Amino acid sequence: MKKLINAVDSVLEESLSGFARAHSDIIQFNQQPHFVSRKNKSENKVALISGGGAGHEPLHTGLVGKGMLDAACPGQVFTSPTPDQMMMAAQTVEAGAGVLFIVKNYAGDVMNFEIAAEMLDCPHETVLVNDDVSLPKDHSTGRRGVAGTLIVEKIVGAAAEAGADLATCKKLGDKVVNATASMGLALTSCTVPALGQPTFDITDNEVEMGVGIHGERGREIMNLTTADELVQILAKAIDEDLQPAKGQRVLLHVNGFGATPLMELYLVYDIAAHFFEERGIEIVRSLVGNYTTSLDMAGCSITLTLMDDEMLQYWDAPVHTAALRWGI
Amino acid sequence: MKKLINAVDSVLEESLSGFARAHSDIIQFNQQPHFVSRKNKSENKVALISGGGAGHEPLHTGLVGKGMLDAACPGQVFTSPTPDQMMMAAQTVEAGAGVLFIVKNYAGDVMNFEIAAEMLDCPHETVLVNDDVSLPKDHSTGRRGVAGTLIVEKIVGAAAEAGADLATCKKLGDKVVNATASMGLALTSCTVPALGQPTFDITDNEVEMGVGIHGERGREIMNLTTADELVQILAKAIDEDLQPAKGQRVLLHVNGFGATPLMELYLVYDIAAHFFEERGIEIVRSLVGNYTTSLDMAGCSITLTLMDDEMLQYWDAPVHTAALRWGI
Amino acid sequence: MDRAIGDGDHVTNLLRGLEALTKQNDELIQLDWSAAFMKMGMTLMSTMGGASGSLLGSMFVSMGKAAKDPDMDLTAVSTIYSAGVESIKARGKADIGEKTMLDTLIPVMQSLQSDAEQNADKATVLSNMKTAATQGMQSTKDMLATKGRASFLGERARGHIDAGARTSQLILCVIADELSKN
Amino acid sequence: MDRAIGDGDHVTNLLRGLEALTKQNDELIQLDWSAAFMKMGMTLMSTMGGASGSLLGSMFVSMGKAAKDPDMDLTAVSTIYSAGVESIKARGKADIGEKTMLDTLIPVMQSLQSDAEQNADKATVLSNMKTAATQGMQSTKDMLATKGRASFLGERARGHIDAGARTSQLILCVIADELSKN
Ligand SMILES: Nc1ncnc2c1ncn2[C@@H]1O[C@H](COP(=O)(O)OP(=O)(O)O)[C@@H](O)[C@H]1O
Ligand SMILES: Nc1ncnc2c1ncn2[C@@H]1O[C@H](COP(=O)(O)OP(=O)(O)O)[C@@H](O)[C@H]1O
Ligand SMILES: [Mg+2]
Ligand SMILES: [Mg+2]
Ligand SMILES: [Mg+2]
Ligand SMILES: [Mg+2]
Repeated sequence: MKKLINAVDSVLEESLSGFARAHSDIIQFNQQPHFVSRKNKSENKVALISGGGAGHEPLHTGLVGKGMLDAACPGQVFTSPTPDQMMMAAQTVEAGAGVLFIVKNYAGDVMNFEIAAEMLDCPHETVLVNDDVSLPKDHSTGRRGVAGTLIVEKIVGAAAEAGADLATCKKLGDKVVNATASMGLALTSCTVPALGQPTFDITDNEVEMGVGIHGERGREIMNLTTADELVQILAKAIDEDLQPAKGQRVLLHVNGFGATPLMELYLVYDIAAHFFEERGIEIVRSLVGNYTTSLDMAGCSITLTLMDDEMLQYWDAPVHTAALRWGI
Repeated sequence: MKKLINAVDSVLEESLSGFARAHSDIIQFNQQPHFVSRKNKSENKVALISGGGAGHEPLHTGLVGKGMLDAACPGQVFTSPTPDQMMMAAQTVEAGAGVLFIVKNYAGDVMNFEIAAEMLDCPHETVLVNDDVSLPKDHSTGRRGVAGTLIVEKIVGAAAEAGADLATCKKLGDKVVNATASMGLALTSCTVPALGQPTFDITDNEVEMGVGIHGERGREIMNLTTADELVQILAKAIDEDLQPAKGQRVLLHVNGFGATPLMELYLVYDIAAHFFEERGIEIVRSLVGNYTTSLDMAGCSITLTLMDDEMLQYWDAPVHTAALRWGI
Repeated sequence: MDRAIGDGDHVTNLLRGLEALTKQNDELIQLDWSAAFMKMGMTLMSTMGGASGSLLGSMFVSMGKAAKDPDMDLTAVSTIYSAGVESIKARGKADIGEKTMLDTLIPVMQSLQSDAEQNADKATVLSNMKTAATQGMQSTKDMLATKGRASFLGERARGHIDAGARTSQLILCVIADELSKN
Repeated sequence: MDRAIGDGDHVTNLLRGLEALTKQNDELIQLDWSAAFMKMGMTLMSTMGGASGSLLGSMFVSMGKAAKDPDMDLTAVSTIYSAGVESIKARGKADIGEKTMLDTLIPVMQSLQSDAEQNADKATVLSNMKTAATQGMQSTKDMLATKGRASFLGERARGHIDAGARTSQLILCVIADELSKN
């Protein structure tokens, strides 16, 4: 394992400390239990809280700030955070309008957030993100939440900032989830510090197709082929799932898993954009970069969100976080 | 070689095409010869042009836009662009106030920009960036230009946007260069598509210390040790070179080379920030992320810029590019 | 251990939890069964994380709630343990046969319940418990997973023992071995 | 070829340039020496990129400027070639002994110049040219680099032949072999 770290046990702590220092203008970091929250609390705003295992940076800590999350609870690497983190975060950022939890659909995340929610004595709702179409809709645990989470957080974050109440935020969150589909592939595994070796083995001419974001294996192993062919598989799965109508406006998000250079991500974007435009779909917004990562995994995912006027307006609204910023 | 590409020969073309599509709101892409330029030309503004081999994305194409570059000329991967690119870019973006070339100090870049400049018949100046302190100041070709380039482009870009004339921009550029020092290390090599294999071999417990950004070997091979020790070496070299006074305000930039996750970069930031703060230096601005990359190389560099009021004001000025955006 | 069909963190999560418990050893010894289970549950819940953290945390909290009697006979142990297992089933919306820790925990629950009814002697109870745990653990090998991360792998999960089932079996066997010593 | 001490793109750059020249073959044949060199220079300059692109581009442009005479005797060739090499020295601010292509190109220049003075026969000229190129190329092996990317490596560059010196030698030897055929 080759990593810029001091010790396996202190990676998370030291990294969060650096994050807190580098962005002390917009966030603050609570040491015990761990959570990152917005520096300037606005009264009477629905408080948005997300979280999950670390190792997906900038998700979620890098998305805390004006117009997006109020707090993020990072667990250990790829390990769901614990209920006390969400409880404390909620108590800190709740501002009289209730709490909205945005949870990626994984057993661990769901259960830990659930326990926190049960103990909370203010109004709260949960939006469950399950955008990964590599799994069938009727999968026994439901589909995983992956790169679409950022889009949910941005759009609902803007609504909360604009004064939407808890029920409205919850409804909007569910709408975005239903309008969003993602699928990813991996060229390499990632190496979890505590494990010290790649999570899975993969040969030089194999691709893991339909992967999640925790270094777990994908739906199937395929032969490494051209970007054209690989991206078509992702795009087709998304297209079949969302079945966008001709003329439908969409947001196209090409996400890198951490070790794939922008050069390749833009090449992937080109293929995906071409695919959807050929079907008469109108790409009105784009986001290309490493946003929902799996440590040092090479690979990418494609996310499509069917946009309407409301969602577009909230997507465009000002945001000021470590990883996403415009209009401010 | 595991990459999301179609063919070695078309990577650059297809990637630029995707970039152009994804950011068509702010840039346009000229196919023959290659250059990316700002969509909205403002009259009577010094035109800033940079360029260099591709593979460092988001540098430089991702830094074209309001408040920063007017054009960027990407060469083949790690290969200096050709003079006709800079000539055509200059003719396209020149707006009555002359052209400022921002050139990283590499023989190929310097000579190709030089040839372009000689052929140009409008007023022009060149700022040569040579911030890499892994080489001695009196090195026979001068020091390399690395991650500090972004800082030069941001600050001078804001000055040009604010109406500074060519001589002022040139002088400011030189001032930023003199106030900036960088040094980097690599944990892995990168793989240039045309080469199909890593540029250098490195074992699991080696670090290349003092690397440039083209996958070339560094100053020396060291044993892989803790992040603390490695970052100290980088920080010390920078500190000795710039010799900042106590109370000096600085911008601290931790740059990833493409395959190093944010988790590690923030950990590196923590160590570096601690190092400089202990010496009484005041970190007033920070930038952490993969900005000046070497394709899929793992590793990082640290850049320090000694800031004054003028530089701070220009750093904070609005910018709207693909990779750097605030205030707009 | 969950590298093959999980995300590779299960053992680390568990060790982090056990380490935290070890640190509280002196405190825990002072408490009655109910309070001790409660505290252990809260500690596991707030140190482990992951699916197993919430599940084992819930298990011990529920065991604490069920442990009203200071007297710990076999029936009491069986009742308390069953309450713990039921809380995992409820929290995880899972049951036997889904390739999870429940495939170890439920057979042990059944073994304890029937041994309590039959008033079996200690050696028999402990031996039955180990057999149930080990068979249960092994049964996960050929299962398709329908809960937890392994469920994402479909057929690819077959042939691997579930990490949670394996660690539960290990812990239960260690407990049985310890109890058989005195 | 410049993988060991450069950034590994030199051969690719050169091939891209040569391919572009090959495409213009029909056009180039129509031109006089001066115009042909000029055009070749511009083509190399705008297709190769890198240090070698600007240098070889400059070389051919300068050779075009120097090739005024349609008559190509040895003296003319030597003069034209020398003008090309001088332009590389000027553009690259480099000279012999810096571990660059100049370590091949300059010895060949000297060999041509002295053979032109002595009015050597064709076979001698070509053989001297090959020897000079090859010895020059080989001399880079033990040099420290003071120009180009290899200069960043300090002592680590020693023991490796410079890529530009090697390709220049190859090209010059191929030219010599071709010329000796007719
Ligand atoms: N819904 C569930 N019900 C019961 N047990 C579960 C459930 N989901 C996961 N598990 C158990 O948890 C184990 C994984 O724990 P761990 O690795 O700590 O969590 P995570 O899956 O979040 O990484 C699995 O091996 C399985 O035994
Ligand atoms: N200043 C210089 N003068 C003469 N030759 C040089 C100079 N700099 C580099 N070279 C030659 O160029 C070669 C490298 O060419 P190439 O790989 O195409 O360019 P780059 O160094 O930009 O990657 C070197 O091997 C060396 O022979
Ligand atoms: Mg986990
Ligand atoms: Mg090069
Ligand atoms: Mg796990
Ligand atoms: Mg080279």
